[in-house]
Amino acid sequence: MLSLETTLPCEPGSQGKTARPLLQLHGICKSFGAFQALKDVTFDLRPGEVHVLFGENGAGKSTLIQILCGVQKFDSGRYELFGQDVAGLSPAEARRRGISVVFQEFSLIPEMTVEENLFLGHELTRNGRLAKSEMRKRVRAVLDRLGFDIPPAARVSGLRRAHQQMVEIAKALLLECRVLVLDEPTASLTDHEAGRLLAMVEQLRDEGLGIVYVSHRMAEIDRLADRITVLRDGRHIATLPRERASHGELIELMTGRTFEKFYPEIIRNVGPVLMRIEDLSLPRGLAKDVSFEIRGGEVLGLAGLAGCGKSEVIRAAFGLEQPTGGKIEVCGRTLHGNGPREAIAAGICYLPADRGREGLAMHQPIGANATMAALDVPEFSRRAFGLRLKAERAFTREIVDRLKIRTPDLNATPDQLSGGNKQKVMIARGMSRGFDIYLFDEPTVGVDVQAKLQIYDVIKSLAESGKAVVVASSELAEVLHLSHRLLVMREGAVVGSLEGTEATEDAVLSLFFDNTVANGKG
Amino acid sequence: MFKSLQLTSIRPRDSLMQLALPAVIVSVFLGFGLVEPAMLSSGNIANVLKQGALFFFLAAAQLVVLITRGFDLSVGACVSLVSVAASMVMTAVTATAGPVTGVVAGVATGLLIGAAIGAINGTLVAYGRINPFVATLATMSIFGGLSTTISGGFPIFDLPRTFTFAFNEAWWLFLPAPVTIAVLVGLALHVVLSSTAPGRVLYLLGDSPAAAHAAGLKVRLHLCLAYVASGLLAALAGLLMTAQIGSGEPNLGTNLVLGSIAAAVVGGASLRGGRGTVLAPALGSLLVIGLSVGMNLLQINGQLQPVVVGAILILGAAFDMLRSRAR
Amino acid sequence: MPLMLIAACLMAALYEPRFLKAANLMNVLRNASFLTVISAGQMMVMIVGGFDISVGAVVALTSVSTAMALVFLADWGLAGVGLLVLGCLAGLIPALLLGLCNGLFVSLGRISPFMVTIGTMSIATGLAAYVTGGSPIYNLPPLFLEILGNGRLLAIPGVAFIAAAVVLALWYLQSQSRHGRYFYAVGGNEKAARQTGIDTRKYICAAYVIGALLAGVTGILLTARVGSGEATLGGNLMLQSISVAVIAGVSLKGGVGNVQNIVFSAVFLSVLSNAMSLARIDSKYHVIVIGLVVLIAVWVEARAATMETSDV
Amino acid sequence: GDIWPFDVVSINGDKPQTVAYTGLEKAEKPWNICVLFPHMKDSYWIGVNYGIVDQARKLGVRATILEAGGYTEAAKQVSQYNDCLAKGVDAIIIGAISEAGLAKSVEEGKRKGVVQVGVINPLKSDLVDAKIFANYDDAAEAGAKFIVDMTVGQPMKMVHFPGPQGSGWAEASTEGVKRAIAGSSVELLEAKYGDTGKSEQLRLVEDVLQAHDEVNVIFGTAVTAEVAGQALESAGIEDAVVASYYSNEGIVDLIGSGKVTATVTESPVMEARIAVDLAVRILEGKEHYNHLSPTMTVVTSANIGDLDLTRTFAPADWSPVYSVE
Ligand SMILES: Nc1ncnc2c1ncn2[C@@H]1O[C@H](COP(=O)(O)OP(=O)(O)OP(=O)(O)O)[C@@H](O)[C@H]1O
Ligand SMILES: Nc1ncnc2c1ncn2[C@@H]1O[C@H](COP(=O)(O)OP(=O)(O)OP(=O)(O)O)[C@@H](O)[C@H]1O
Ligand SMILES: [Mg+2]
Ligand SMILES: [Mg+2]
Repeated sequence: MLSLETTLPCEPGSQGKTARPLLQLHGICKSFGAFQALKDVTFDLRPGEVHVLFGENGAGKSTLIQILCGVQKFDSGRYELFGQDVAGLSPAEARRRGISVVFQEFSLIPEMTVEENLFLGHELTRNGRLAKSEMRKRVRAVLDRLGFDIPPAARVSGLRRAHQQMVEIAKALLLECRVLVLDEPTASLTDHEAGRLLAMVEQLRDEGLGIVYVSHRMAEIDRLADRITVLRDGRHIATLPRERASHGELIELMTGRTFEKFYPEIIRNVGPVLMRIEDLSLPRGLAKDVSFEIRGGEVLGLAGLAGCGKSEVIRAAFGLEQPTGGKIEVCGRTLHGNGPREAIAAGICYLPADRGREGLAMHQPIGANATMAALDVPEFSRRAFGLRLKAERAFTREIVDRLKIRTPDLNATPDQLSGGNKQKVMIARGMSRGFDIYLFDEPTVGVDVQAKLQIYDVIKSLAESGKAVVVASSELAEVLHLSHRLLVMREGAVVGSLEGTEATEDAVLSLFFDNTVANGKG
Repeated sequence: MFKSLQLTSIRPRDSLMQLALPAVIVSVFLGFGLVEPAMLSSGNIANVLKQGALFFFLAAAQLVVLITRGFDLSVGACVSLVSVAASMVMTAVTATAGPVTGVVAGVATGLLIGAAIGAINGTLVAYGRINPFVATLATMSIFGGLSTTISGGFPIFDLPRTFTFAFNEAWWLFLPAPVTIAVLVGLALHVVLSSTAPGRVLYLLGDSPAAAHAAGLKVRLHLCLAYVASGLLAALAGLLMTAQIGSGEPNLGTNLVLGSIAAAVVGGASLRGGRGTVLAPALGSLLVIGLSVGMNLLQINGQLQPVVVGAILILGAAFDMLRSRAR
Repeated sequence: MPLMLIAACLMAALYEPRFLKAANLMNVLRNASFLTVISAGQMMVMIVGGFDISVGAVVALTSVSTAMALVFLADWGLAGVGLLVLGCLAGLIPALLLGLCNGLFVSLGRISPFMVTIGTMSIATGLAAYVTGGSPIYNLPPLFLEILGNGRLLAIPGVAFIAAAVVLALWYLQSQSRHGRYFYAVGGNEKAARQTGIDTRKYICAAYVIGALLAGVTGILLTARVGSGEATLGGNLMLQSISVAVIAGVSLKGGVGNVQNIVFSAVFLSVLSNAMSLARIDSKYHVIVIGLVVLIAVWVEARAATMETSDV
Repeated sequence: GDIWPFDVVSINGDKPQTVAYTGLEKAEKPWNICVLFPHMKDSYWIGVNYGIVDQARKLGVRATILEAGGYTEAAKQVSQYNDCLAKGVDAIIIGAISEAGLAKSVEEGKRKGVVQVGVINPLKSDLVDAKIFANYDDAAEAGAKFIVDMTVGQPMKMVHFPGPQGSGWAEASTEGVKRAIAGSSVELLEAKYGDTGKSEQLRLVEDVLQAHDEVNVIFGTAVTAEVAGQALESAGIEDAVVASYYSNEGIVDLIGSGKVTATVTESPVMEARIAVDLAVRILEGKEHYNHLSPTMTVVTSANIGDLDLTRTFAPADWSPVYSVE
């Protein structure tokens, strides 16, 4: 593994060379309950540079940013802003001092209009009265400058996600600031829209602002970065200047694993086609004419950047999204779009990415969660009415044992468990009835290494017993190593299908990011 | 086999919390009993149990919808309408077909009305997607108005003795009839909530409607059924209260609504849904009734009683807050 | 909403021309004014995502406290406008305290607004009854009754001007000042509001205080109108104020609603009940009709909302 | 003035008969008496409270007074009745919320040998040992009759404001009014139900004055009469007759100033005193009446000066007492 000096002076970003840092973090630690999201992280930002934060999902980038702008308090460490120690920085104080943020999870008020949102907390007033025409003028100016075509009087709740993203960006750029923080600002923008933003970021850098930039898009990093800090599992791994950061190095720093011994070898034993998706289209272009087959005894991987539509395709296959076109067939029978109930009856098991929202009932016992989708099965109920609580208890004991769920007792509720154990409780649902097809969306989010291995084991045993398994993950290594066949999606379309030895990291990355970047990296 | 079970401190603290309320109730009774021995006389205990039983049905009606993260403001109106309509049917049928048929007809009418009101509420909330507060507020107004109009405003007298005897005075299985019915219904409700699929679905959908939907459960149907159950329980309360006071009263339930929600919540149900067992309305109604009877026996100024009750409600809610924060 | 109001007025006027008599319109206006003031307070609480069950009890408590303050101060020898102002301000103190209590429990204590306000309602009701001992407080200063109860300006009841002032102030707050926006922001998305640097707890608390104070003002106005301090005043204003707010499109989820619509909605309900009287519908059916109208209004609103979201 | 004697009507079989009632001086024992009130929220019931408490003190008996909190609390009153029984009192004086509602309990009390006296509100039951009450329909009839007599021959248009719908007594008063005006020149335009809160009644009167052209009699609850002046003034009506079928403190001043023409009082303080007296007499095995009805007095500006207000209301500074030792 590379180990690089973190304090190397950096050459590009000319103003940055000698100037004092705008902000400095020393040894920042941050825990959410028992989970430590940041461990001893050091970071600094100089005027006139774009400092990119790079790392896997869940590496702690957003958490670091939230600490920068006072939304989260840190547990220990030191935070120096403009040379001053700021321990209990509040969001209001941060913004007053000139830190503007584009949050990954938007900070917009859905029921308010675009211009109300843009000026929220910083309204212009004349004699105590809102200066609406003045604000309208400034809003138009900033939207024009960014080239965003959004009506200022539109209500935010009625805007597309991409437009909301633009509002969030405009909100950060509206005010004078010295530090600009952008957390995946281009995640849902098209290249054209993103281009204007990037140009503006460059201009602001030249004006001497310090800019923190988070993105998974390599092209943007290549274009903007002056320095790059890599985070992994909440740890600071390295800070390097752009020239020293080739894509290969970055990705190795980011994942930092020797994959071969980490992932299980799943024996491929291809069976019949169990599920066929034909020309599936979803609203808002989330999926465009997606077609593929799922076979028994095989693990099919779905890879792509966030927002590429892989989650939505899986959800549609399970009946949670209404397709605008296309056909979903299970064992030759077409599903009628009657929602999850029909899909479950057809033998599909879906394990959602967002276990908090769609996966688990956080305050109900483990057993109730594990059998949630099997209340109508004779094993667990008589005539889908009287519950067989003994059988449920036995099943709970079995899954707790088999998946090694660490729990205070069998009646514990998921909200008392750690993230990985929550995930395992959800996965236990897959064993509650005879499913044939398993759809995993981000099966290992927020899961520690140990738990990951156990989940991989589950996937392995399912596939080897002849079930069809689909794994969608934004963790590239994971899909790469688990799947026998890998579909790569970009902007709602399947852009490649890789099998066996073709499925290399380079090949996938070149499909992920547009080809030019991948080629350039060569 | 249990090597994966790691005991933490969560459980013991949790079960201490479970014991807190019964302890409070016992100390309320003992406290009042020390000052006024009549509190603990067998007559008074029977009285408290009887009052508690009536209140239990209303609190249980709230529990069922609270589990689904809802409210039912119309339980009071349901009680009034059931009282009036059942009495009218009962007296009319008794006059022509004798008291037994009359009582059966009256009770059936009452339960039907409860189920119908519940079905209307449930339809508005589950299928019409109207906020439960507003939906049941409106039905409260409508059915409350209906009960005073169909009765002409007068109480309905001359209920058959069979009815008042069977549902109020008689002792069934060594307990006053309302208490026996409450125990039986409470047990049945407990079985439904804890060990049947529909009961389980209520908790799941109250905890996370999206997760329940994704698990293929019939969210809207069960939401609707919860309101029907609530209506039925309220109707039972209406029938028993009618038997207790011996006449159909058009204003019988007017002031019961807020108290019933409060009793369920103080007993351990949560306004955030997905929580609470039959113990919640049972303990909650014992506490509320015990307090009220005790304050009466001690002759605490009647006008100050609401002040005490209000303070206890806020404390109870704060307690609930702490309990959920402790997790 | 304005369309519904115009339709209701037209129907009332066509069916019963008496509706348009000046005296009748003044009655409607006066009742709508009371309803507007208290519902405006309820709206503020609902905008930050709560609701206030205690407003009716606050009306009663303020009625009693104001009457007592006025009588006490008059005994002290105070008279004239000084008496009025001091008496009313003193009378509002319990409302202020209760609102503060609601606000602090909800914002700092994070206790459900339902339980908090149901508790304070019970407490306020008990206190009002206890303090009066059950009988109303008479012998209020004549000036109080004259000015606040019967005062007219240009033949229009004085309360209408007070309601107008409240509406104007809230309109200014909501649409012309920065603070008004923060109430919406807090109710619309509390987390985002906090990230934007708004002290959300302050605004939640302020909303409950405003709600209680406006309920208190309603209590004072009603006291002046009926001529005595009554512990039973405002019995059904809690449900009425929530109905008005809901019909005015204020969302129980928070973040939506404005005072202009409250005015329309309050006038609408007042016209409705007045029209039912004029049309000589038996008073026994009034509650039923009102329940149905509320249901229809909310259903229409829910339809409109789903249509709006399904457009996107 | 002196408390006794007080004229009441003894109803015995079919022949009502006016008698002058005189109470006892002192009880033989400090009996324990329990008293049930529907509520203590208005001056009417405060007056009853005063009568009970004062008489209990005079006689030297113990009294425990329980209020249910309103006319909707029939069930609570039943439980309060049971609380009393549980305490083992000697006598229970019942101001019933629902006469049918208490019937069962009264039976049980009878079985246990507790002396029971009904006061103020009707109790049909013969199981109570004695009762004294006025019927609301009788009171309303007396008041309406007075208006009929006062305005003989003139065509009068009356609106009646009975009180809250569903309460029973409000509906009963409407019956009384109808009886009184049958065949007279007074026409009942409408009976307008509504809660007895002042603001509700005021709004009702205002609406009614607009809905009907020539209303010149406003009849109804004491609260209605209290607020009618406001509404009449706003509507510019000057010579309307305002009367109520029961009275409260507010009305007395208004009668004096002529703003209210008449009200009816059945002297609730005296009813309460007699109820206590009856209970003690029965406990001590003395001679007593079984069923009394107070005489209805129609109060007008002409006779208000002569009226002994201490028979109708508690003293101004009276606050409710819940227990007499
Ligand atoms: N409020 C919270 N409570 C508990 N855990 C949290 C919370 N916020 C973040 N985490 C956890 O902290 C870790 C770091 O999250 P963070 O959002 O910083 O990741 P990230 O690097 O921004 O990832 P992504 O690329 O997906 O945005 C994750 O494992 C996440 O589950
Ligand atoms: N929590 C939820 N999140 C998103 N959509 C939901 C949710 N609950 C219900 N729905 C929507 O409601 C519809 C039906 O839901 P569901 O299947 O749970 O109801 P149901 O009780 O089975 O209805 P029915 O008995 O009429 O079939 C679905 O199309 C779904 O889109
Ligand atoms: Mg992030
Ligand atoms: Mg995804």
